[in-house]
Amino acid sequence: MYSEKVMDHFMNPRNVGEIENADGVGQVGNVKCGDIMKMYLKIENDIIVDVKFKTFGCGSAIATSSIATEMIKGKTVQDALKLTNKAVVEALDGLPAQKVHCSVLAEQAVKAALFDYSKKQNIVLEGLEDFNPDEDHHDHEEDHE
Amino acid sequence: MYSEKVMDHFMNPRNVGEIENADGVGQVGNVKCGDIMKMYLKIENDIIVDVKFKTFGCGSAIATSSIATEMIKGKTVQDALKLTNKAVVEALDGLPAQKVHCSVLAEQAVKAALFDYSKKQNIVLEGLEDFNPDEDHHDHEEDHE
Amino acid sequence: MNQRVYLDYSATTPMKQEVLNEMLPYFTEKFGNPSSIHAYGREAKQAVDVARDRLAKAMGAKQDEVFFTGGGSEADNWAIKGIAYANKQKGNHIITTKIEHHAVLHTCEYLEKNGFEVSYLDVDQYGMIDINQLKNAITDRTILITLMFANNEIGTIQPIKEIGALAKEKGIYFHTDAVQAFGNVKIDVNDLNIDLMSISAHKIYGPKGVGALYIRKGVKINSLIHGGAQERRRRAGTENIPGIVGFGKAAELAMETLETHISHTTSLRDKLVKGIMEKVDYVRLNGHPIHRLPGNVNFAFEFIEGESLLLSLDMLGISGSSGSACTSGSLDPSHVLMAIGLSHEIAHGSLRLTIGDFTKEEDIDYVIAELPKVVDRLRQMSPLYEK
Amino acid sequence: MNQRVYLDYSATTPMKQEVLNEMLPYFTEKFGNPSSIHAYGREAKQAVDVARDRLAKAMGAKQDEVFFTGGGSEADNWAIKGIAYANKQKGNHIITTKIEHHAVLHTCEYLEKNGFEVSYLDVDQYGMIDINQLKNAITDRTILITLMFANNEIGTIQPIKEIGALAKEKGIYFHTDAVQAFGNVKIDVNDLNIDLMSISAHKIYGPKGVGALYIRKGVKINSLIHGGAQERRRRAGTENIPGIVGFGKAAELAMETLETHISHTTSLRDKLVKGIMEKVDYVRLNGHPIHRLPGNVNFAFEFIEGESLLLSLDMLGISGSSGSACTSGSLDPSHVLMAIGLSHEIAHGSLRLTIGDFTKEEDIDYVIAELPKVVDRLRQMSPLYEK
Ligand SMILES: Cc1ncc(COP(=O)(O)O)c(C=O)c1O
Ligand SMILES: Cc1ncc(COP(=O)(O)O)c(C=O)c1O
Ligand code: FES
Ligand code: FES
Repeated sequence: MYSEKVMDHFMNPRNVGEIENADGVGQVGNVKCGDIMKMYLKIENDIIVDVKFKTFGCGSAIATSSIATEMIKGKTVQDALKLTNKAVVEALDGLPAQKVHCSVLAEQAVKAALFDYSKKQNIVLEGLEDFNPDEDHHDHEEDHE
Repeated sequence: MYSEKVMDHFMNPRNVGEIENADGVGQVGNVKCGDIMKMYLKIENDIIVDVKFKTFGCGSAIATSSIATEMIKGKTVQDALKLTNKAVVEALDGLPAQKVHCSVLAEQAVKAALFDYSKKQNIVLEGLEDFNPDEDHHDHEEDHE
Repeated sequence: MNQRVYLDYSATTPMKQEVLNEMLPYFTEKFGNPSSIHAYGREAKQAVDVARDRLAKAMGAKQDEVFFTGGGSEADNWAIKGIAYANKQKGNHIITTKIEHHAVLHTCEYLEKNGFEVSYLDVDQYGMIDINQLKNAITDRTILITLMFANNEIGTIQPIKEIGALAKEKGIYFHTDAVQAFGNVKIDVNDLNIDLMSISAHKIYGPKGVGALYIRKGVKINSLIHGGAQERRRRAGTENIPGIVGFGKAAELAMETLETHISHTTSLRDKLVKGIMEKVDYVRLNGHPIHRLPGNVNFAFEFIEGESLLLSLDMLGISGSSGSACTSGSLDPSHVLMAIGLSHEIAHGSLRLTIGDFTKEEDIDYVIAELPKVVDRLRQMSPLYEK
Repeated sequence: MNQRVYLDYSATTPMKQEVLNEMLPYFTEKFGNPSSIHAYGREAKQAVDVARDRLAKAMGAKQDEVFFTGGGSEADNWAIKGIAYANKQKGNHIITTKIEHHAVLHTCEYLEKNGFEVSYLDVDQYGMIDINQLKNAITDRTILITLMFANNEIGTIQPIKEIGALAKEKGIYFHTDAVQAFGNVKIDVNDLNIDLMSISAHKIYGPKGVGALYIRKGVKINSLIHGGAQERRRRAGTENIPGIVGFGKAAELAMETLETHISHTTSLRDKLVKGIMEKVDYVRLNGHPIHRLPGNVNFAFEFIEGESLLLSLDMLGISGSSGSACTSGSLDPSHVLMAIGLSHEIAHGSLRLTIGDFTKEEDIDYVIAELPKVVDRLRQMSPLYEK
């Protein structure tokens, strides 16, 4: 059901771990839904020089976290903010329909970490003005008949 | 579904045909139900010296007519009157449950022919006092749910 | 018994070897449950997807409009009860015919006991409905027209396209029981405006115990079997993988060979009809002379009864049926033969011989040689026959 | 992937070769429809009779109390809806549990939308019902107790005999979903006072798409699938002959080998539980320690999530499941694990490994060697795990 790319990122996730004294840390998801993503950023001169993650969640949650860290590493904060879940899905060669929301979680984890960075830096980042790190972006949209 | 005995009597029915100037003729069943049995008796000195039948009906109807003729040939009228459908079924090594009524038809055909004989002779036969040759003995007892 | 001539293809067909070959791996090796996410499960799921795709292609549907069931009867029950209960706030009136298969008729009768009203359309002497009677039967409470594509006993094919167009115009769901038609007639659900269609694998050289219901996207329908999330949450139960695989293959084969199948069965059918009509008197062909299934022959022989005819043929190795297979164990004359206006005694003397891909010309020759003798023998025994 | 270790026998089983061998002739040679009276039909009918007899023997029932269906889900739907609608003048109350299979739960929910009232009994931390709670739930409107024999996820076996006796005493119909228990536990429907029982072939090394419903003589029940006169007029549809033949053989084999089957699966189960509990911390065994299915293991690993566990095991060739197979495609934590009181995150980390006749000791050794590494790797990635 998963693409090879997903399975590769799931089995060999990039950038697993934590960053001590990270410049931004974001956590999204909730235990009740069975998914939590935590993202750590090291930012120097507006450039994301290092990124790590820890994820409790399904295979797709782990794979999206992994690829998301690859996609923002070395990028500017502004470029990282442009990361969409759609781009994440494409980079993984697609996700099953009921797993697309996991990619939303990855996008939100990056945003949450950047939001934390902006608060620490006391700056306002374009696009994060209305960001609410506690919002539940995890909608399982069950349609039991 | 039929015993070998039934199939034998069905494929090689004994005493098929008509008797001209028969001493007793009986017909039972009705076309609507898909079965008619007609029985012809030649009776001399109270003995059934010849019997023939014609049947429009299922395999079991033909087999029961056939064996019934065998069972009464050479018998006295009184003995023939004792023929029961149960004896017919037993003589055929059994019939499927939904086909037992065909044997009732055979018993009734014999009785109807004897009744006709008694009327022609102007005698009363014991056991046929209440016989009604036009009664419908053919009950398909469907139990559609 | 020297020869075995099977002429009961409408009751069921032997499975084709190609079908069995595709099924075989799924019993003991690729035995996974498609709901499982591991390798065995994925392999099974893929097999179901392939089969669904083949069926969709065979009827011009989209993949996600095809739902597998445990047979044609389940599909009929699901379609009719599912539509009835899901749309009962719109209306409680259903239109069907007097010649439907029992899977439709008894389901309609059940609904009648539960607050629905059902109109049973008449048919003419050939088994054809009257489109005007159908039009007049429609009320503003009508929610469903369920009308069989081709009849299983007499083979008559209804004007489905006209009916579909009418149903569409009136905004009424149209279900057709195509169990006998599928694989014998070209069917495109869009061209014919069919909203729901029942089919069954064992009538097209596939396995028994598998069917499908086509449900047009957007149709409002309840489930019949509740439970797991299989079949997009609409039909619960672990999928019959080998059965579904076999159904897919059978449907694919049927489409690939449709033309030769039709010409083969039609020519043998016509030969059989001609041969018997020439040699036997007091016989008629039931059903429509032209609009009929390619392999269907249904004779009514006067003065004799169907079961004794069948038994006699069986002793000669010829397998036929009188009325529908489901009811040949029953003692009532067929409701279809009564609906086309046959008298009881003639209905009782009916014989259905249905031809299929494995029927050979010599089989037909054999029947033409033997059947008249059997008819004659039984007539000699019949009190109704005066020579 | 060097090894393939299938540990998902509760989802479905591979068919046994003996079963396939008995089925094979019925696809292409003995392909008749049992409703036909000719030789092909009689041959098919006889095959169904033999299978029915085998099943009846396997559960201590009479032949005419066994009805074939298209699977376990259909049997559950039939039993529950059939009893509900046939007895609604007596009452509209049904008692079941919170841990039933969805085929029972969703059917009950459907009935709730249609005028019936359903009580869902709690279970304790081991998945056991409380017989006193059951007693108290009974009202004079109660018409049915439907309570599963053994749970498909955690393997807990209920006190069926006590429940049967209580139902009998109160004059209430007792249905049990024995899909998981049949073939793993000795069952005698008379001894246990069971009125209706659902079983399914593909859980006992038989074919998919065949099940059966035991209906005690005299029980008042409606049909679910209307139509032809098959199954003594109670379940319409051309019989799945090869499937039914296979089910019969599988049931016979299951009874013949019941003791060795139980001892084989129990010993491997106990070895697996012991091996993992010794090597992994923060793990618990879900389900009852004693009253559980012989082949069922269900672990809850803290700090990790089930799907990633399954996927990782699958990469090692190990096929397991998290929760029931039917819902492992779903994203919700299992209703059974919630009912035994697990928190969401622990429920999410559950893994079911179910053992069967083809499981070898070395398979278990392999799992004991690999599973702890997988758990550890995923925990290292988990934000919830603090070493
Ligand atoms: C306890 C239980 N009941 C019912 C079912 C449904 O059976 P089937 O898959 O044959 O429809 C299953 C298995 O899926 C089960 O485990
Ligand atoms: C017209 C028609 N509808 C429905 C059915 C029922 O299909 P199945 O036997 O697969 O349940 C049949 C055949 O038996 C049929 O001929
Ligand atoms: S994040 Fe993957 S299932 Fe919710
Ligand atoms: S006499 Fe045989 S079926 Fe009626």
